[in-house]
Amino acid sequence: DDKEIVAIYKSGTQQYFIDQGDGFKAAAEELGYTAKIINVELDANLAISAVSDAIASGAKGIGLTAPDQALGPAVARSADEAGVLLVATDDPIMKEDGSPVPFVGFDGVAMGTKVGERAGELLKESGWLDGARYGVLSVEVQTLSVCNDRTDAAKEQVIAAGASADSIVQVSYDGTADTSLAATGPVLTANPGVDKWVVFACNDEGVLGANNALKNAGFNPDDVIAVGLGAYEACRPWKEGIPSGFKAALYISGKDVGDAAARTLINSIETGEDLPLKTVANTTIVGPDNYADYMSCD
Amino acid sequence: MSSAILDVQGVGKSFPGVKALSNVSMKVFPGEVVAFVGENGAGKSTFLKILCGDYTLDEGKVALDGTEVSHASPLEARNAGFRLVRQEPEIVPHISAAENIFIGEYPRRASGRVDHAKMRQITTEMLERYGFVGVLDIDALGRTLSPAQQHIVEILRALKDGVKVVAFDEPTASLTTEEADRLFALIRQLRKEGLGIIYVSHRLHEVMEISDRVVVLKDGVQTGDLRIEETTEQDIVNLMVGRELAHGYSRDEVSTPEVVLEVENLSSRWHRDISFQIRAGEIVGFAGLVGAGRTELAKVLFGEFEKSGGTVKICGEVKTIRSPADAIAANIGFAPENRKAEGLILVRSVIENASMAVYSALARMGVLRTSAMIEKVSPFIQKLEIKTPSLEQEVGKLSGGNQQKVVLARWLAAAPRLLILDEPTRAVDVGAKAEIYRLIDDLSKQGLAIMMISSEMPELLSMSDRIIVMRDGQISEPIEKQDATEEAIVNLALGTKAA
Amino acid sequence: MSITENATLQIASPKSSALKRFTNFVGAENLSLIIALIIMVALIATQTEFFFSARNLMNIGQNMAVVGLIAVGMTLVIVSAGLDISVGSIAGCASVVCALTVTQMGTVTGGVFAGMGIGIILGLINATIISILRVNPVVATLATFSAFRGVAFLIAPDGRPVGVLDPNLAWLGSGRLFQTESFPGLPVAFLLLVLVAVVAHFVMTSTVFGRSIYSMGGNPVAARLAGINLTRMRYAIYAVSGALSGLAGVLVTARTSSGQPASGTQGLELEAITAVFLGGALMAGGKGTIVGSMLAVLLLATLSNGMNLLGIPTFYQLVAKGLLLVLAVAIGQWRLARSEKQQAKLAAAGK
Amino acid sequence: MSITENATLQIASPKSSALKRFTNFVGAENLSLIIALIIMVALIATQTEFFFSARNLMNIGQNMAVVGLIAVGMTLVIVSAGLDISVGSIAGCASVVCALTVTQMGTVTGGVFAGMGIGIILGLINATIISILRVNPVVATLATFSAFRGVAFLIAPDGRPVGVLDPNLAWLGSGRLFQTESFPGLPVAFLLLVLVAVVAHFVMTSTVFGRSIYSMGGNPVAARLAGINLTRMRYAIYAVSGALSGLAGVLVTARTSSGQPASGTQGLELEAITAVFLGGALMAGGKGTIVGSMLAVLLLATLSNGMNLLGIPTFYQLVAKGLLLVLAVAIGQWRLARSEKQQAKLAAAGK
Ligand SMILES: Nc1ncnc2c1ncn2[C@@H]1O[C@H](COP(=O)(O)OP(=O)(O)OP(=O)(O)O)[C@@H](O)[C@H]1O
Ligand SMILES: Nc1ncnc2c1ncn2[C@@H]1O[C@H](COP(=O)(O)OP(=O)(O)OP(=O)(O)O)[C@@H](O)[C@H]1O
Ligand SMILES: O[C@@H]1[C@@H](O)[C@@H](O)CO[C@H]1O
Ligand SMILES: [Mg+2]
Ligand SMILES: [Mg+2]
Repeated sequence: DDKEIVAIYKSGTQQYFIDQGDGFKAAAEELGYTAKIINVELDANLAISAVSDAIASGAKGIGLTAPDQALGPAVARSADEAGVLLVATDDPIMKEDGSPVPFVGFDGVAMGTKVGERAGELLKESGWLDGARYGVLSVEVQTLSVCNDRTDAAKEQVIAAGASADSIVQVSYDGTADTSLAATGPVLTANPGVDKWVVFACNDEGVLGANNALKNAGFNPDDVIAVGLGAYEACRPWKEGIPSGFKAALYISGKDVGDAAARTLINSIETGEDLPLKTVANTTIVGPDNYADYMSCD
Repeated sequence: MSSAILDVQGVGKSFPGVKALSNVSMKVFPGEVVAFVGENGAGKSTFLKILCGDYTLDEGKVALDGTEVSHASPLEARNAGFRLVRQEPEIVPHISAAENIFIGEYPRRASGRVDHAKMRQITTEMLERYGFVGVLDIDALGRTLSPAQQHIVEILRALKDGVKVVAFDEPTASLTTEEADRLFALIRQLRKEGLGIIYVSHRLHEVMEISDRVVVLKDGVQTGDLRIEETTEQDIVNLMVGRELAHGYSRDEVSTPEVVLEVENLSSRWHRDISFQIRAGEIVGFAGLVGAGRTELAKVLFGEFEKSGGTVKICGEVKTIRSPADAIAANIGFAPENRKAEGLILVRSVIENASMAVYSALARMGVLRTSAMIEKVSPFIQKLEIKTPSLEQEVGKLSGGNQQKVVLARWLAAAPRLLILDEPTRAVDVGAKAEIYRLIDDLSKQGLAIMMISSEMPELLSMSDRIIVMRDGQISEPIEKQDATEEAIVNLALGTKAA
Repeated sequence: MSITENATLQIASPKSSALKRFTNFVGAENLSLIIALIIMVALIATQTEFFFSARNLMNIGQNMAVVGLIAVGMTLVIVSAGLDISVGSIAGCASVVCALTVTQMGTVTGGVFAGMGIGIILGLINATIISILRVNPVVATLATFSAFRGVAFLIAPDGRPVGVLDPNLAWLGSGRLFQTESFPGLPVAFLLLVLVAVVAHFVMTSTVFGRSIYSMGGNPVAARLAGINLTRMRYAIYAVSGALSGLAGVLVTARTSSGQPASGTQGLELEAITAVFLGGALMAGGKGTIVGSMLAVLLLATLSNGMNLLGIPTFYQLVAKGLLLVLAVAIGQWRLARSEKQQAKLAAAGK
Repeated sequence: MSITENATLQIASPKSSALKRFTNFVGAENLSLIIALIIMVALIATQTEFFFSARNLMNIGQNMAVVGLIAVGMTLVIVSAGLDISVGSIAGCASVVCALTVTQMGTVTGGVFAGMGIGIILGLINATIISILRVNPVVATLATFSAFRGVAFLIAPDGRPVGVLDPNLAWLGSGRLFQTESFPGLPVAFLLLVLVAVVAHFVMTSTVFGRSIYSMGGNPVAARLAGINLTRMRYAIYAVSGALSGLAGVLVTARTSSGQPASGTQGLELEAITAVFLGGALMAGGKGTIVGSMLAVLLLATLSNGMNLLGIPTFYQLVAKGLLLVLAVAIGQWRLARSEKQQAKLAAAGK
């Protein structure tokens, strides 16, 4: 049938993208369209295949979170050639000529900036800046450019808030909680002088792993300022009322991003209007007190 | 006389824990067959492997046709004209027999393509020339070849162009008498063509029959180099073993009325309507030509192959045997003929290989102590004089004959009610053979029923209480010991009328 | 089944019917892959009219090129009783090197050769570790799987993907040949794969090098004693695998218009290994065909395309892929068992 | 002279030195792993004083538990000449099942057993595919690698990680035993691994089951003809591998306080396979030891810990890991060649 749109996600087995897919589908169905979701598991080559499969299946519009922003020109070209509408979700991409592909969501630099700002504020409030022996754990997926964008921006903000550049320690993991936990342990050991830590990462999993490592090393939750990215792991101890390192998290509503992406696409398909260049979805910093206003936690 | 085609001077070789060869020298002249004999583990195969570039020598030198060869690689040895027909044929499983013969040296077309047609043509010609017509399907895959067919492939591989000296390492071990005769004709033909031939065998009558000269090895040291006319089998044995051996073996009949194995109307993919009995204490010999179906019969009885009809009773009880495990549970043991493929775990130790079949019997609640394993099998290892630097040695590193003895040790130790032995003394030296006969005899005295498949006529005649001859999947009436003659057996095997 | 048999069969009976010749070419064992493919295509096509569109078929062809190239090289490696787990990492290095060459020197041909060149070098490193340091192929290429991936990131400035916008390079990844009004054309990447596969099929069936791979894989001792230089063979085989992984990396660059150190070349090893074994190769070596491997690549590519067309959710896709793999091999085993039983019956009926 | 007497002599002499007994236990082949470990530890320890801190050592122990458990099972599988690529996916299923059991039924013991139980069931499925459908182990477990991962997501409500904040479960993942003022205690997860490894070592060396694994791996035909039921063995072996992968999945849940369908259990197969081969197993089967595999796991865990301590960036970590793998095996090969040469020289000299 003619009324079909497709969403392609770089990491479709992650909770965040499952949410996004749900939002995308629900909005499409509401507007009388069918929607398909394709997961490419962080594989740029598969992403190209997925785009061409989507086009071949008769899709009129595609939403794409690319595993890699360098894919922009290749993807934009195929979509243009086939006359299919394309929006980038989460991670912005560019066309060959350098112009942006219409974007829905909240980009990585902005996410990192918000996380870093909040971490900076909490750091200032904590009073650690006045002579406490604190450190900053930046938990990074160094092999993923979209992740480096986030942690780089966060580091910048924390420094802007007054943290010394020396206090920042980089920890590398692969995006999962388990490797973050394993990698953070030795870093804590290597910094025995530090008794208070600020933590951020590329995603909530990274922060969760670091928190567990801190707990294992005997750190009190009070000595940890961890700011999550995603909030889906951060909200769990909040919901249970258990003290944890998580003091705040950037909540990005995957559902909202998916919903907005579908609506934007369908609107342009129906009206023939150009896609809006930028549709910013609902994102906000949440904490133990207010998370429930924005999200359910399960 | 012309000069030596092969001249070996002072060759030595050691392995961890074993000095396999020291200071061995020998010459082979064109048109001469030199036999190379010695006990299991004496160093015969090692010597040949050095000549063919498989092992490097520690000391000494080798000259072929007057030029010294460094034997740095198999390719060099091949090109120099030395060829080995190995004791264990090395076959590539998933390519055709013809291609197996040509690996490494394919005929090519002008375009560089492998010329499959020419390969088949040359193979067919060679089969004709060397008298193997109809014995080998040149298109059959390597893995489907019988031991005898594998040997033919090895032989043809060796005889391809440029051969000057060819060595046969126990070539008759997997052949029946008929096949062996064909091989002798071949060797005589090669001798006429002026090749130098080295012949390794434990069958001394063959040595006497085919060779011009005999070189004897004992524990890696050369103990004799004699013209065949000037020696006797007994002399050779003396040089090999260092003591006198009784000639042949005779045993007293010990069979009792108790029937251990009763086969009734058994049929299978290979067999039709086979019925026979073996009583406790009885040794029943099975004779036949290659392809007669003896090995298959053993495997059907042992549950490795399916039977399509008939019953098998053990000690009067009908047994359903669907797998070797069932067979062992029914108190049957089976020492297969093909030790490398079916008998041994080459990468495991002597002690493990010898005790495998008695694991459950030795274990208490599944727990197995090494000491119990040693206690159980080391008597057999000692009686069979298995030459190994330690019980922990990988079986694959033993000499061929010693490997065979390990398989036997396993089943002698298991002492089941019915023991099936398929070519039990294949590749075993004369001294050890006598010892094996004595052990088999002992077992029969303890009341075991023994089914002994053998292609060695003297062995069948001296060991069996009765002999059954197989032909084309069917069996003859048993021949009682007193009526058994070589001629009678051959006639039944070939299907020719007895005189 | 080994191609020798096919070859000899062909020689033996030249007047075999077209069907028989097809069966011979494909190999009896691979028929099960074709059966599985037919079943699958039938299932997909009843669900969506788009499957048989020319565009979609071209699509499948294009999407299978990267894995296909690697699977060709992997077939040589596995038949020789080796394994190459580093292929994806080699592709990553090649992808980056190609992108850098094209952006910095402006030459697409140079980029292609640089990619294949680095592939060959890395392949030779694998062979050296296996032959000279005597490390077994699994450990050796697990080691370089990690090391080469690291190298790919180190070559890429800041470890980031290197964008390349050269249209000629892009043509390699997504261009079409023989395009007309009514015909969408044949994907260049697919034609490249077909070319490589045909050459490789010829090499494996009809050259001394290819036949020697079967020998060394089937029985290294026999091969060595017949004078085949196993070390030299290994160098050649891993160099070919490296070169084709390199070419696959070049295609990744061409398709994604960026040099991808890892994303885009990840998981290729498992995909290629899956295809080669599904295509009938043996873990022990000595067996396997290019035709089989390519059929398997086609089967996997069709499955993934079909599931994307039908919008099957990831979780079910994973399960379906598993089922297909088991099914395809099980059909083959079942056919084999049946034919063996029949032969046995024939033999029993009257020799 | 029969050399057998030496053998009996050797085994009879009980007064071997402590060093010799250690070498015997570790196995001559594995000494190279210990050498590599010592070199590496020396290198790390000169760069950071923290390496030898009790806390850091405990950390290494804790981090190796997940891979270690899987490597124990994988050792059995590989020695039997099989392969199990599905272990990570099994762990994923078990992680989710454990988390669901704990959250919904409130029983941690139940969760542990449920995790291991699902592991056993999935292991039995692997064995069935291999034995009954006669699919080779690589393809079979590549298939279930995919299928079980799908199942893990399907079990998890909406495919999401299942949070569990039960402190008893957490204790399993990060708790300590024998903790005192001055001693940071021994990690529970590490003790669990040690316990499992010791039992497995005993099973492999001293039980009929273990010995039969070596036999069937070395030559399945000979093993069958010696009365070993290969099918039953395979069921048992894959069930053990499944159970231990399940237990590893339980640990993942305990460590991350959530049931992880994929994250945290991905890539475990390659890691475990690496360890087992590094520990001296043969691709062809019949060889390999628990001690070797555990040393290899320790080596890999120490490397990764050391590099994190030193703050080495990912890209260099990847390269270093590759180099370590090659080095460790190459040392072993070099020692083997040297000792064989020496022993041969001794023999030549007349011992
Ligand atoms: N690769 C090897 N590694 C270690 N020892 C070996 C190796 N090959 C042979 N040996 C040892 O060298 C000695 C000579 O063995 P060889 O195979 O030459 O004996 P043989 O005379 O051919 O005996 P058989 O009649 O049993 O075949 C034996 O003790 C054997 O165990
Ligand atoms: N005409 C034949 N020529 C050569 N080999 C054959 C022939 N027929 C069958 N074979 C194969 O030879 C092998 C040996 O045959 P089989 O085991 O039946 O004979 P056998 O009586 O046990 O003889 P032996 O064990 O002494 O070789 C079998 O694997 C069989 O497939
Ligand atoms: O991958 C991340 C995910 O982990 C979440 O943090 C939101 O943004 C996505 O891009
Ligand atoms: Mg020998
Ligand atoms: Mg036989």
